[in-house]
Amino acid sequence: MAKMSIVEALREGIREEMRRDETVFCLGEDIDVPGGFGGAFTVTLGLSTEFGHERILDTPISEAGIFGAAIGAAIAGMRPIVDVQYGDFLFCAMDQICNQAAKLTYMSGGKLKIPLVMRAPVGATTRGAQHAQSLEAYFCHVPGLKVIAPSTAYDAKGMIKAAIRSNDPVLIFEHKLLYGSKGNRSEASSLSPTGEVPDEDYIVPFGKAAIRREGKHVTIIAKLLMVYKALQAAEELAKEGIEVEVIDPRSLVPFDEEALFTSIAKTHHLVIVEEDHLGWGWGAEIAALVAEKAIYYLDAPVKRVAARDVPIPFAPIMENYVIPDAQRIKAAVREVLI
Amino acid sequence: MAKMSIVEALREGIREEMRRDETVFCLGEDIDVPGGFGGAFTVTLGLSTEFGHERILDTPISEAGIFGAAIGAAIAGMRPIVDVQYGDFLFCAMDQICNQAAKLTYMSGGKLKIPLVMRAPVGATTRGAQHAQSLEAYFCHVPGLKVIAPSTAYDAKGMIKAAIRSNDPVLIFEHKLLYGSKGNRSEASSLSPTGEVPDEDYIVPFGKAAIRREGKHVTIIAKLLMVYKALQAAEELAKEGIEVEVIDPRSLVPFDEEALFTSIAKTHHLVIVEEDHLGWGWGAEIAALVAEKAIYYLDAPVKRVAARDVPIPFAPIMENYVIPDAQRIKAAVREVLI
Amino acid sequence: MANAVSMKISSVRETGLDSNVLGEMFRRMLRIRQYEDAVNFLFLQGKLAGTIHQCQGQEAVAVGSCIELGDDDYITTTHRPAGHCIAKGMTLHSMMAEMFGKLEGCCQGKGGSMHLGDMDKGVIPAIAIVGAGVPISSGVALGFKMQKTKKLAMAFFGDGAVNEGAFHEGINLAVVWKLPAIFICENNFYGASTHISKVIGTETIAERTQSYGLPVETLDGNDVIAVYNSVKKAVERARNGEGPTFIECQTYRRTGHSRSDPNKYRIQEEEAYWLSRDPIVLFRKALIEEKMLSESEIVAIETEVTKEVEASIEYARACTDPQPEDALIGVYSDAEEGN
Amino acid sequence: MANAVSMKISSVRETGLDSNVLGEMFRRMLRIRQYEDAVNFLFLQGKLAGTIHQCQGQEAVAVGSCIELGDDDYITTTHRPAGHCIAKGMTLHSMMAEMFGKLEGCCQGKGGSMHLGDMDKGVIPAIAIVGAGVPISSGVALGFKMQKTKKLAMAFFGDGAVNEGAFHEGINLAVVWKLPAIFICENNFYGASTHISKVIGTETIAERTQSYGLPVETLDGNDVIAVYNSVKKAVERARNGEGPTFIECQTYRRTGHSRSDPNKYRIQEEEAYWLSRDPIVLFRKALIEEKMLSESEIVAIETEVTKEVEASIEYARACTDPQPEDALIGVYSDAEEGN
Ligand SMILES: Cc1ncc(C[n+]2csc(CCOP(=O)(O)OP(=O)(O)O)c2C)c(N)n1
Ligand SMILES: Cc1ncc(C[n+]2csc(CCOP(=O)(O)OP(=O)(O)O)c2C)c(N)n1
Ligand SMILES: [Mg+2]
Ligand SMILES: [Mg+2]
Repeated sequence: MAKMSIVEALREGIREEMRRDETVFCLGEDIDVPGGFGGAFTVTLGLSTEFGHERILDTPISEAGIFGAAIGAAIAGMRPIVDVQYGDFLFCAMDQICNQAAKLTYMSGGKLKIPLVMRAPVGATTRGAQHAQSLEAYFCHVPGLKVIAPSTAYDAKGMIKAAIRSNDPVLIFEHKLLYGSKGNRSEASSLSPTGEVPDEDYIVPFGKAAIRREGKHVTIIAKLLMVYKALQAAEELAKEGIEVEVIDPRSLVPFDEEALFTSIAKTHHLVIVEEDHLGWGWGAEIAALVAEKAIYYLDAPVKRVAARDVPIPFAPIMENYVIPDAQRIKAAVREVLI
Repeated sequence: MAKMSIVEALREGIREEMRRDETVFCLGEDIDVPGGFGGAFTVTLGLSTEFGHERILDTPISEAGIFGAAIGAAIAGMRPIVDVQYGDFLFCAMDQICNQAAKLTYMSGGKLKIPLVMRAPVGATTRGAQHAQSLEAYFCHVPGLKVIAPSTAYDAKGMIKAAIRSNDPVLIFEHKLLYGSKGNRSEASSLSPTGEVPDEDYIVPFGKAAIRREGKHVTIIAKLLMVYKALQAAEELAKEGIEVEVIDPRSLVPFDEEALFTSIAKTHHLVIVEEDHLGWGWGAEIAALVAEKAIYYLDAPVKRVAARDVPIPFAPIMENYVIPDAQRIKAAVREVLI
Repeated sequence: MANAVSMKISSVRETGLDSNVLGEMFRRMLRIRQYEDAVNFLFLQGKLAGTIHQCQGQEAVAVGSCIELGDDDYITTTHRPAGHCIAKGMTLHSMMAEMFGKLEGCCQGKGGSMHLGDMDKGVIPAIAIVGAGVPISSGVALGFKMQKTKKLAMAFFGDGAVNEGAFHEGINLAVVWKLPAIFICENNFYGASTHISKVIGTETIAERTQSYGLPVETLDGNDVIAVYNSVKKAVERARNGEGPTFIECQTYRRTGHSRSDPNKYRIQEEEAYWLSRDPIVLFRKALIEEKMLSESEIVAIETEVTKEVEASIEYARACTDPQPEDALIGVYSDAEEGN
Repeated sequence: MANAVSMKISSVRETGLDSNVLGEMFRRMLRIRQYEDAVNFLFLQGKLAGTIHQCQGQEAVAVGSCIELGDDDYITTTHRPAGHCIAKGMTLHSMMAEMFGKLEGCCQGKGGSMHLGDMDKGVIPAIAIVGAGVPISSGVALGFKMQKTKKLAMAFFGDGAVNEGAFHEGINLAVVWKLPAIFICENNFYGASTHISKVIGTETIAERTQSYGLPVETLDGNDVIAVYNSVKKAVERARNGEGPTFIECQTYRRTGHSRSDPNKYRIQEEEAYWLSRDPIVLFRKALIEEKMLSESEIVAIETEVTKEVEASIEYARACTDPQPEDALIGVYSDAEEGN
């Protein structure tokens, strides 16, 4: 067991899989130029020392090109890990991700495998509208993709390893404020959770949610940074005697419906929290699933807490207002408990 | 009053606005090359005769380029109407649409106007996975965009005119099987609804749903082609004594919550129908809104009918299975009425 | 474009290819033509769903480019894939069954006319998003290079595709990483209804492309031998680790862009010039004139191909319709394997 | 890159510009430098949120490009916008207030360091997606051309941007539509940490770009007069309806890519060469040597700019913080107007 930050856990996960399987390689912008950053958030920092620059491949600034190249390499039998520096740039590669990676297997009649990992940092960090988005909903909606969003070091390592071994395109969302990156590229308001990570090989399979805190009065389902905001809210509410259960789906597609339904069968109240925009966001599907399949468990309407439906503003005062915090989560919990 | 197909209504709407305001112009691939197609579905056919090739501007195959150029022209004071031949190609221009068009006004502190109309044909027509998607959910999720989806000739003309006069980026989804395009570019399984369209100037403002059929037992909300499938189901169910109310939102963003809630306050049952994929689709938000704000109106869980979560297959047998039809809608209605 | 129409193509004999190979080239060109004609006929009869984008007239490009490749060299193709598929060795049976939406189709009925492909023959399911195959092809080449094989990737795309960002990004990667990639631009002078002169600022596409920093060439794409000669060098370069090559093959559609397009937007002289130079006629003539194949040998091939096409239609008709629920499988690879 | 470091720039006098204009150019270059230095200081002090991408060392490109433009010519800029904004005439007050996230900021605190802009000065809010400003700039030029004005659009972007699809698509539109557009590539040899030689296949970016079919040039971007002379011709071309021009200005960052980047990836000789050629020092020297401005006139400007920067900080600090709810306005234009 070692204590690791998420950035270390991701790096070690990649390292182990690259050792295990020589078809695994990374490509992306500035991912390990000598003297450089090791990727925008240092996930790949230093990996070229062990694996060389062929397997830690720095690219031109060409998101469509490199995602396309990753798909092609996967077709040729490799297992590429491709990244964008900020999730917002996924839009530049959108055709390759949604029309190609997600559909080629199906278009081939199920014969072509696309073992591809795509990494994308998300979350608002006072950089304005084009470096701030949480993009989960867009990609959960694309049949053919798997989408994961680890929020702990243990999951980060176990899930990226599972993603690398998957024969399908997997998009992994990483939260900028959870990395715990060090040095020049650390983030001011970062939470930097560290956690125990086993030394031996393990994977965290997709489709299984984690219960981060047990409680009996209300269920909060939250992902990425919002898991921590929800835990903070739960902590504070506990003092008032409100016992909150916090569920972290970790794997968004496939989604662990059962864990959610089991929890609300117990608590009868549901609050959905995310950093993505409210309207047509990730949480809409969760609310819809409940409305369709589990509405009788509930004693009150569901409540969503999400980023307000505006582009993310720069000024911290406004950004903080747009992005959910423990305060808003607590208010939502109180609302559903009335 | 004249009877028109949707393709004619769109064309006349564009024509009238181009006459009214010389800053309005169209750009797109093959939109009116002499001897050519008039756009993939003939919407702009013949407009260059009246307006010339400067204002009906044929472009290279460069979706990011032409959407970017349309944004730039809007910034320069024009009112561009830009289109893709198939909605699926919006992904090629995704950055320009989502990161630029939708955000520039906000990033400027509200000072920069982007009067821009984007047109995209959607729907499955046995052409396989890359020419078949319904993409509404992706774009409804982007704050800064307005999204409309007219399903009648009257609305098509009135809404495209409203879109052209809007000072914001508006994305208009048009269904391939509703155009009623003639000649070489007509579609086999097209429904081709024609409708009365006033001769005088009118607009259909955004944010107002239309009730396409009144009923008291169950509400179906459906858009585009599915409005007609829902009406067909309603017709058939009426024979069994089930009275279905069919709501067509027309305007997706802004969305007319009130019309929906009023209807379900009466019918106490809700079925949501769309051609987009189920998971994280447009309908998820509708279900979520109801789960949050109007759940007490309902006597039964909501039910969604949507495209099954697979890329759209080519073979008609499979495509028909994936895309909702009246049969599946009827089954859903019966299910919520149990 | 020459003014006096030349019916001569490059020397067949000087290629050093024997008559077996030349015969096979002829057979594949004819196979493409007859397959496409049959598909058109079936489509007009209403037997096939969707749409079709056909390549009659462009057969020399496909065959001249693919004849040197092995099954384990991969190609990407486009919305107009049939020629490349046949040239690369796919069977008419599997293609025709796909056109009919049958389970035995090369994509089990899920792909259709715009996504034909077969990995056993090194044909990635055709990519119908213009330009999008180019970076994928570079990626295949990257994979092959990392695996230290001699395999290569070839991308087919049209004149219209060169204005897509994906083309630009994809070709640049091949150059900077010196990949075993060959880019075959089928310049048929139109992207749908739009003439090339309206959409690029240079005379040829090769001129426009040379500045990426790779060898480029413009050649007569109706001359199968010219295509072959040029591609052969490109294949050598690729296999020797010398990097990518770009070849512009000027050619022409004998049909509309899709379905029943009557081509009313085309320039008459241009059309007359190109239609007079049918690549199959030219090749046939050269084979006979240079005495590589006899008239009767050629007629034998023609008869065989006609039968083959007919057989493929019969086969396809008799194939299995998918069950509706078959639509639900094949989305993910993991699921199929039970993980 | 020359081996013997030349401290000479193009003749200041031969431009025909009077000392007022030359003084204004010097003032703007200095304003950029001092503004950026102040921002860096404030950032390191923790007074500013987010990140910064600074342009110290690149002042000559911005000022040499913009000095001929009017407020109604539009520019697009990038994640590194301050130089272009100042060169185009934006006030330090409005920019500094934006950096502090204040309502009086040029974007009312919604934009931040990567989206500075002010339409009154013809600066479109900076676009921080690499390459994405290029097609937008072509679109502005298209609009201006359709309106039959003499106005033009200028796009600034880096060496790294030329590998983006958006660049490719955008520049091609300007060529085929002969738009009044000028493309200024600030080649500072690095896209973030990645050297240009790793990402394009030609020596210069001009070589890579000429094949779109437009006039291109590569010049010393630390020579403000060289930039000015070249842009002047491009402006004439644009205003005369002769179409777009591409100008590669080779220059260098005196700072890291962003925030506290220590530039450890840079080539030492290259760095030494460029850092020794500070564009402000070079211009100052030329102005004095060619007797266009006296030492004391220059010192006066320096003193004024220092005060101006200080004043902008004081101003910004005193500006109004937004209310949280201010975040909710400004998404749509129609709403604001009550339709
Ligand atoms: C990204 C994208 N834009 C537009 C289309 C619609 N479209 C299909 S084929 C075609 C023309 C392509 O021209 P070219 O590349 O020259 O190939 P050709 O059809 O001549 O073989 C167009 C515009 C598409 N499929 N994908
Ligand atoms: C589409 C996109 N990809 C990546 C980035 C991250 N990024 C920001 S600046 C930069 C380097 C840009 O290099 P260049 O264009 O040369 O401009 P410079 O920073 O040198 O001024 C990168 C990769 C981005 N902002 N947008
Ligand atoms: Mg073509
Ligand atoms: Mg640079």
